[in-house]
Amino acid sequence: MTLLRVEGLTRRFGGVVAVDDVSFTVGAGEIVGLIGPNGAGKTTVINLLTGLLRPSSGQIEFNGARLDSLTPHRIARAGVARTYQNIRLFRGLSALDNVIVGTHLRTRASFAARLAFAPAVRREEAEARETARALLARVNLGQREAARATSLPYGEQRRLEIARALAAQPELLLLDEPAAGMNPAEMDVLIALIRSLRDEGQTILLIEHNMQVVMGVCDRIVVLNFGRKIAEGTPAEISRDKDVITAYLGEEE
Amino acid sequence: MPDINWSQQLLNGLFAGSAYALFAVGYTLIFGVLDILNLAHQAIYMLGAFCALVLVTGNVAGLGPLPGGMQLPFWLATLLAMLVAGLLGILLDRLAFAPLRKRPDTHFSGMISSIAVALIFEALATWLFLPQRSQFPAGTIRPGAVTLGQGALSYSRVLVIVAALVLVVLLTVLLRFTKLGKAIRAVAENPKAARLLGINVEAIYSFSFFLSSALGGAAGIFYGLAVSRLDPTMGRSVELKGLAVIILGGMGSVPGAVLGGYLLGLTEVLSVALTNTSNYRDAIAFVLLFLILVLRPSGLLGARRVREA
Amino acid sequence: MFGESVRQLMAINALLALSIYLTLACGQLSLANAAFMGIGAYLGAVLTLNAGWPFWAVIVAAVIVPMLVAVLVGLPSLRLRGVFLAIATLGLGEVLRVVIVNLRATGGAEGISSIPVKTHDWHLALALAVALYLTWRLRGSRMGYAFEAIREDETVARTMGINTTRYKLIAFVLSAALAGLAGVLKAHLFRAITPGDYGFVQAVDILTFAVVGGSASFLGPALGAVLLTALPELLRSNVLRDVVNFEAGWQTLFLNGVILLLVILFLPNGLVSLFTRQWRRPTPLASEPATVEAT
Amino acid sequence: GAASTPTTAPPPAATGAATGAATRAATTAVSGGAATTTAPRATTAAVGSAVAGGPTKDVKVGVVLSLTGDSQIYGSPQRQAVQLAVDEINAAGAIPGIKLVPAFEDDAGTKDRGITAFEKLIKTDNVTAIIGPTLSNTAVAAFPVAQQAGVPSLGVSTTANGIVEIGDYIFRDSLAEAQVIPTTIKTAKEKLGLKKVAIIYGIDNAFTKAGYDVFKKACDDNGIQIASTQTYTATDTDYSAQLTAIKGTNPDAIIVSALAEGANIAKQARELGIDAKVTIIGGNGLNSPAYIRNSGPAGEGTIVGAAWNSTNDNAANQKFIAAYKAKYNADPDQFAAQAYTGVYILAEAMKNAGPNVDRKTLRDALAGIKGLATPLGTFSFQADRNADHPPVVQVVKGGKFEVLK
Amino acid sequence: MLEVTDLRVAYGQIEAVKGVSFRVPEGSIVTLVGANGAGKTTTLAAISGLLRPRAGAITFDGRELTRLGTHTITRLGVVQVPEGRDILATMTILENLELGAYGRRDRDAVRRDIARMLERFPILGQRRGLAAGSLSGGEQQMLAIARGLMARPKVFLLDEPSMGLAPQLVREVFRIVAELRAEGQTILLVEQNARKALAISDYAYVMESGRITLEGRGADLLTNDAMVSAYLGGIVIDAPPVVDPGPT
Ligand SMILES: Nc1ncnc2c1ncn2[C@@H]1O[C@H](COP(=O)(O)OP(=O)(O)OP(=O)(O)O)[C@@H](O)[C@H]1O
Ligand SMILES: Nc1ncnc2c1ncn2[C@@H]1O[C@H](COP(=O)(O)OP(=O)(O)OP(=O)(O)O)[C@@H](O)[C@H]1O
Ligand SMILES: [Mg+2]
Ligand SMILES: [Mg+2]
Repeated sequence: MTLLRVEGLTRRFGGVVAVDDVSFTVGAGEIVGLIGPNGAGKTTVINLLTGLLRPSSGQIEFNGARLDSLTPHRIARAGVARTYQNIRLFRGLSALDNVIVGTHLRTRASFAARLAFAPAVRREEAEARETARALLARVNLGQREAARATSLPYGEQRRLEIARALAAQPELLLLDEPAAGMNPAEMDVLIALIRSLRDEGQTILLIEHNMQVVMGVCDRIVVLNFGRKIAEGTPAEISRDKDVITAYLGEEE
Repeated sequence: MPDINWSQQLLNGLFAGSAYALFAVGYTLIFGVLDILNLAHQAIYMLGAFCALVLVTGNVAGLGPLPGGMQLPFWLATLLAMLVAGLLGILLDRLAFAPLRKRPDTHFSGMISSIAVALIFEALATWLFLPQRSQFPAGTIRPGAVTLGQGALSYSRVLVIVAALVLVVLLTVLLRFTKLGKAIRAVAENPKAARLLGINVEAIYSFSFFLSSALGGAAGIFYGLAVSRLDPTMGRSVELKGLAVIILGGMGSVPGAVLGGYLLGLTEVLSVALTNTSNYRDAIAFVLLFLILVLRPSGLLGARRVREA
Repeated sequence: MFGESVRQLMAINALLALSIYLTLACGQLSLANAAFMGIGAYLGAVLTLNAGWPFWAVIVAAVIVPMLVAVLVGLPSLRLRGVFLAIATLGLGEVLRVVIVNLRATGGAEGISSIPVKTHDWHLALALAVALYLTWRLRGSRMGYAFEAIREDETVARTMGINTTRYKLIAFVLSAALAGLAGVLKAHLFRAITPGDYGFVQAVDILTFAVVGGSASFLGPALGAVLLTALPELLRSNVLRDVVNFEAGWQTLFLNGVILLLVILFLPNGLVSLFTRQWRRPTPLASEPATVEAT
Repeated sequence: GAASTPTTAPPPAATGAATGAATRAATTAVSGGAATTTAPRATTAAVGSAVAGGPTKDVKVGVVLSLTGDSQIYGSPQRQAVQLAVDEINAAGAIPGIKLVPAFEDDAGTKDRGITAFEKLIKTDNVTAIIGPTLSNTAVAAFPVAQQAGVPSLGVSTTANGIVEIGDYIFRDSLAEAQVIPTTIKTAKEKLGLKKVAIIYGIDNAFTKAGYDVFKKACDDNGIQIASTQTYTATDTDYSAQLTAIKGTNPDAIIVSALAEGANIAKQARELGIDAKVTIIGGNGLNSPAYIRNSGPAGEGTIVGAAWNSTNDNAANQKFIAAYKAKYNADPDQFAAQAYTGVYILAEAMKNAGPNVDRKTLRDALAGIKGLATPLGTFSFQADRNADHPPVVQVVKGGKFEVLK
Repeated sequence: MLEVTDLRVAYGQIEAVKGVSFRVPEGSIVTLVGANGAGKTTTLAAISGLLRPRAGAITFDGRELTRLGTHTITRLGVVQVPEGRDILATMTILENLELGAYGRRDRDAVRRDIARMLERFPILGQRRGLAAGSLSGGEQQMLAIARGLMARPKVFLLDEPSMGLAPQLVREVFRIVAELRAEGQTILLVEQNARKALAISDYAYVMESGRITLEGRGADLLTNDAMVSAYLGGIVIDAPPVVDPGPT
C-alpha cells in the first residue's frame, strides 16, 4: 500500500531550482533512502513534505489525502514526523522534556482538566513520561534524562532528535542525515535501531550520505542530483548505476 | 479650510524624520550587533547634549564654572562631547552588558540592566545639571534660515538633517564595505564564529558602543540645539519613537532606520497637515507602524529568514 | 512593615508580572499588558460610574473585553517575533492612549477620578491566588510543554504538531485577562485613572518585574513585582534620610538604579533563585533571534 | 489635647540652640497622634521645663513633590521654596511653641508613588499636614488617602477640577485656571482687539488640558473666533507641524496652554516666521522666569495670565523673591511662589490653632484663613477650600514680566 | 609544534577532559578519534581558547596559549573549523571567505586565495553572492573548510570536516587534507570517519571519557584489535556508559 506519493514536485528559490519535477512513492512499512550530492535538494524535499516550504508546483499525497497546502502542524497531525540535519533540539529543555514535547500529538488532556486535578490528566502525564523514558532508553540515552539538550555531545543530540520524533508515533518518519557525526560503531547502533523500527512496521524516508547505513537498511533508494531524480531502485541496483556513480558515489579508490 | 503650506510641512517632516533617524542610527547599531535593546541610549543622548552645553558655556549648572573659565566653540565642543559620549558608551557596555554576555537570557537581562544604568545616568545628570530646562546660548551657531519655496528652516534644523544624512552614509559605508564593518556584522551574527576568525570580539563590542554612543551624543546635541531644549529627562521623550523607528526599519539596518525615521516623521507631519488636527497624530503613526509590521514582519529593510530548516 | 497601599500595589504588580509571564513563557515578547490593563481600568470605571453595574459584573467585563481585544490584535500580530512583536504591541498602548485622551467618556487628560473604592484585600488575594494557581499548573501541562517548545524553537514546534498560532493566542489572551483584572482592581482601589498610566513606562516596568524576578518559575515574576514595588519605598526609609543624609530626589533615584543593576548582574536566575535551592537553567525568555538574510 | 506646654516663641538665636536632641525630646505628645513625638512621654515635662524661653515642639509636615522624572523641573523649585519658607519660619519662631519639620518625599510624578508617599507620611512619620503633590493627576489619587486619615493637605500647584471636592481636609492655594484665564482673555481682547486666535495645548496633561477648556470658553464668551486648535503630547519637543497649520490660519494671537514647553513653542513659532505681531497668550504655566530665559526675543510681548505676579511690590513678595534669589541664586517661578506661600499658610493656621495643634484643629484653622498677606497677594480660602486672591495679567517686556495695564 | 600537556577542562562541576596530553609535530597530521562525548570537541575548544582549561598547558611554537583570547590564538595561526560549522548565515559566501582572512594583511594574496577556493569548491563559486545560510548542509561544510583555509593556518584544527558531505566530497576533503599535509601544513583532525582519517594520519590518539586510552601511528591503529572492535565498526556494541552532567 502506498503511504506517500510525490508527484512532479518542484521548488524554486529565485533562479535556483532546488527540487525539479521529482516523483516517487513510499509504501507503508518501507524504508526508502533519499540520496544525492550536497545541494541536490534532499532536505528541501523534506521541508516540502513537512510544510515548512510550499511547493512551486507538484503534489504530495499522504494516505490518500493532499498534504501540500496544509500547515506544518496539520501535517504532523496527519502522521509525519522528522529530524533535522542541523540538529534543532529545544536547547533549554532537558533530554526527557524534549521527548515529552514529542508526545504532544498523542495526548489530549486539556488545561482546564489539569487545573481541576483530573485523575485522567495525571494518568496521561505519567504515561507520556513513561513513553518518553522508554524512548530515551531505546536510543541509549536512558542515563541522560536530566541533561540539558545542548550539553549532550553531537552524536547523542542526534539520537535524542530521533527519540523526540518517535514520540509522536508517526506513520512516516523522515530522518535527515541521522548518522552524521557518529563513528562507525555508533552507526552500527543506529542501523540496528532503524532495523528494529522497520520490524515494527515503521515507514521511514531516510536521507543519508553514509553508504553503510543507506545500503544496510533501505528497501529502495531514490537518487537526486541538481534537484532532479536520476535513479531509483534497490540498493544493489543503485550501487551499480553508472549515473549514480558519476554523480554521487564516485569510484572507491 | 486654511491653506496647507506644503513646502513648510514637508520640511517639517524632513526635520522630524532626520531627528528620529539621527537618534535611531546609533541605537540600531547596538541592536544589530548585540541583538539587545539598549534602553540607556536615550540617557547617553541626553548626557552628550549636556556635555556639549557645558563645554560651550563653560559652566556646570549644579557645580559651577569649569576651571579656567574655559568656553569652547560649538564645533569643538560637539566633537569633544561625542568623544565623551562614546566613552560613556564603553562604560555602559562594561557595566550593563559585558557581565551578562554569556547568559542565555542576555537579551532580557541586558535590556533591564540598561534601564538601571539609564536611571543612574539620569540621577547624575539631575545632580550635575539640575532639574531644569536648559538650552544652548543664543548665537551658538549662526542664526538664520534656509528658505525653500514657501518654507523655511532654521540653520540649526538644517544641521540636524545634514548630520543625519552624513552620519548615516558614513555608517552604512563603514558597515557594508570596510573590513571593520564586516567584523561588526560577523560579531552580530555569531560571536563564537567571529572569535574563531580572529576577530577581537570584545574590542568590537567596545568599538560599536563607542560609535553608537558618539552618534547618540551627537543626536542629542544637534536636536537639543534645534529645539532649544535640554533637560535630564529629554531622552525619554525620543525613546519610544526611536524604538519604533529602528523596528520599523528592520533589525540592525542603518538605511532602514533612516527610512523608518522619515516615514514616521512625514506621517506625523502629514497627519497634522491633512486632518488639520493633531489629536490623532500618534495613533495614526502607530496604526501605520502596526500595519507595516503585519505586512513585513521583519521591518522595511529587515532581512527575512533564509531557511526554516 | 509596609503601608497598606504598598502591599496592595505589590499584589497588583504581581498580577501584572504574571500576566507578562504567560506570554514570555511561550516566547512572545508582548508589551501590550499595560494597554490591556488600561482597557480593564477604564471600562471598569465607566461601567461602575456611568452604568452602575455591580462590581462583580464590572470585573467580568473588564476581564473579557481585553481578551476580545487580544484576539483581534493577536491574530494579525502574533506571527511577529521578538522585538517586532514588542513594538507592535506597544503601538496598541499608544493608540489606546490617544483614544482615551480624545474620548469624552474617559475624561481626557484628567482621566476619571472619584471612582468608588470597591476592591478589598480579599479581591486582591483571590485574584493573585487564581493567577498563581494558573501559572503554577501550567508548567508540566500539555499546554505548558507546548509553550516551552514554541519558546525554544517555533519552527520545530510546528513540525511536531503544535498549533503554534493557537497556543500563542491563548497565552496572549490569558495574559490580557490578567492585565485587565489588575487594571479594574487597581482603578477601584486607588480611585483615579489617567491615560498616561498605561503607556511605555508602565509596560517596561511590568517586563522589569518579570525579568528581575526570574522567569524560570512562575514565582519569579511575582517575587520581582513585590521586591521592585518595595524598593522605592525602602529608599524612602527615614534611616536613609536621617542617618546617611540621603535626600528624596536624585540620590534615591541613583541608589534605585544601582540596586537594580546589582540584582540583574548578580542573580542570574532572578530574585527567585535566592529562595529556591533547586537547580534551574537560566531560561531564555523568548525564542532565539531569527536567522536573517543579509540586506 | 491633653498635655500642654508654655508657648512663648523663642528668639531666633535661641531656636538654633534649641534644635537637636533637646528640642526633639521636648516635643509634646498630643492626643490623636497628630503632633509628632520623638521622645517618650515621660521625659517631656522634665526636659521641656529645662529649655529657656519655653519649649518648642516639632511638628512634622509632609511634603510630597515630583523630585525625579519628567516633572522634576516643577517639583524641584517647589522643594527649594518649601525649604526656604520652613527655615524662615523656624528662624523667626513665627509659630509660637512649634518648629516645623518638613519630610520631603518624591512621588516621581506617578500616582502609585504619590499614594504610598502619603500613606508613609501619615502612618510612619505621623505628620500633621501635607503639602503637595506637584501634579493634579497625582493629587486626585493621593488626596483621598489624606482625607480618609483626616490629615489636612494643601495642594500648591494642583489646578485641575475636582481636587477640593475630594473632601473637607483638602485645600489648595493655587488658583484654578478658571479663576485666572477669563480675565486674561478679556484684558487681551481689550488691549489687542483680538478677533481670531489659534490655540495649541498639551492634550494629555491635566493642567494644560484644563487650561485649554477655560481658554476656549473664555474665547467663546468674548466672541473671539478660534481658527485652529492644535495639540501636542507630553513627549513632543517639535511643534512645527502644528504651528505651520496655525500659521496658515493667520490668527491675531496664539493661545498656548502649556507648561515649560511653552517657551519652545513660542520660539519655534517665531522660527516659522509667525511674526511678533501675533501675540502669544498663556496661562499659569508660562509664569516663570524660565519662560523668558528660554524663549528669548521670541517671548517678547507674551501675555501671561497668572496667579502670581513677580513684580508685585507687596512686602511679602519682595522678601520672598530676594530671599529665594539669595539662597538659590535663581529667580523663583510661580511653582516656587505658591509652594512658599503654602508653608506660610500652614504656619499661620498652626499659629491660630495654638501649640496643641493637631490634624483636626489645623484643618479648622486652615479653613479660617482670611486676608493673609502672602507673595501671591492677600490670600483667603474660599468656603470650598479653593484659593482666593487676585490674579494678574502680565506681559513680557524687555525680558521682564510687567503687569499689563 | 602544538603541544597539549595534562589538559583538564570542565563544564561547571563536570570534568569533560580529564588530563589529556598529546603533540602535533610540525608538518604532520594527528588525529583524535573517540566516541560521542569523549571530549574531542572540548579539547579543540580549549586549544582555541573558547573554553578556559581547569589545568594543564597548551603551547604552540613554545608559546603558552591558555591565557590568550581566541582571536589572538587564531591570529597566531592556530585556526579551527568548528563542529557545526558556524558559518555566518546572513553574510554572503564571499564575505564569509573574506572574513576567513580577517587577520591577514596581504590583500592581493587574499584575493588570489579566494579565487582558488571558489575554484576548488565550484558550488561556492556559483553562489558567491548569496547568503551563506541558504546553502545546503554539505555546502555549508565546504564553506567552513574553505573559510578556515583562507586564514593560511599554521596549525589547522578540523572538527569532523567530513560530516554531512556526500561520499565524493568526503574523499575530496580527505584528499585536500592530505594535500595540505604534503604542502607542509600541520593538522589536528577530529574525525568519526576513523578509517579514512587513520589512513592519512601520521599519528593518532583515541579518546574515551575524557582520557586518552590508546595512541599510535595511524596505520598501526587501523589494524589494532581494540581499535577495530571499538571504533571501526562492524560489531554492535553498547553505547559507552555516560555520566549525568547534572546541575551545571
Ligand atoms: N531558502 C533557500 N534560498 C536559496 N537557496 C536555497 C534555499 N534552500 C535551499 N536552497 C538551495 O537549494 C539547494 C538544495 O538544498 P538542500 O538543502 O535541499 O540540499 P541537500 O540535498 O539537503 O544537501 P546536503 O546533502 O548538503 O544537505 C542548495 O543548492 C541550496 O543552496
Ligand atoms: N555546554 C556543555 N555543558 C555541559 N556539558 C557539556 C557541554 N558540552 C559538552 N559537554 C559534555 O562534555 C563531554 C564531552 O563533549 P564533547 O562535545 O567534547 O565530545 P566529542 O568527543 O566532541 O563528541 P562528538 O563526537 O559527539 O562530537 C560530554 O559528556 C558532554 O555531555
Ligand atoms: Mg540536506
Ligand atoms: Mg564533537
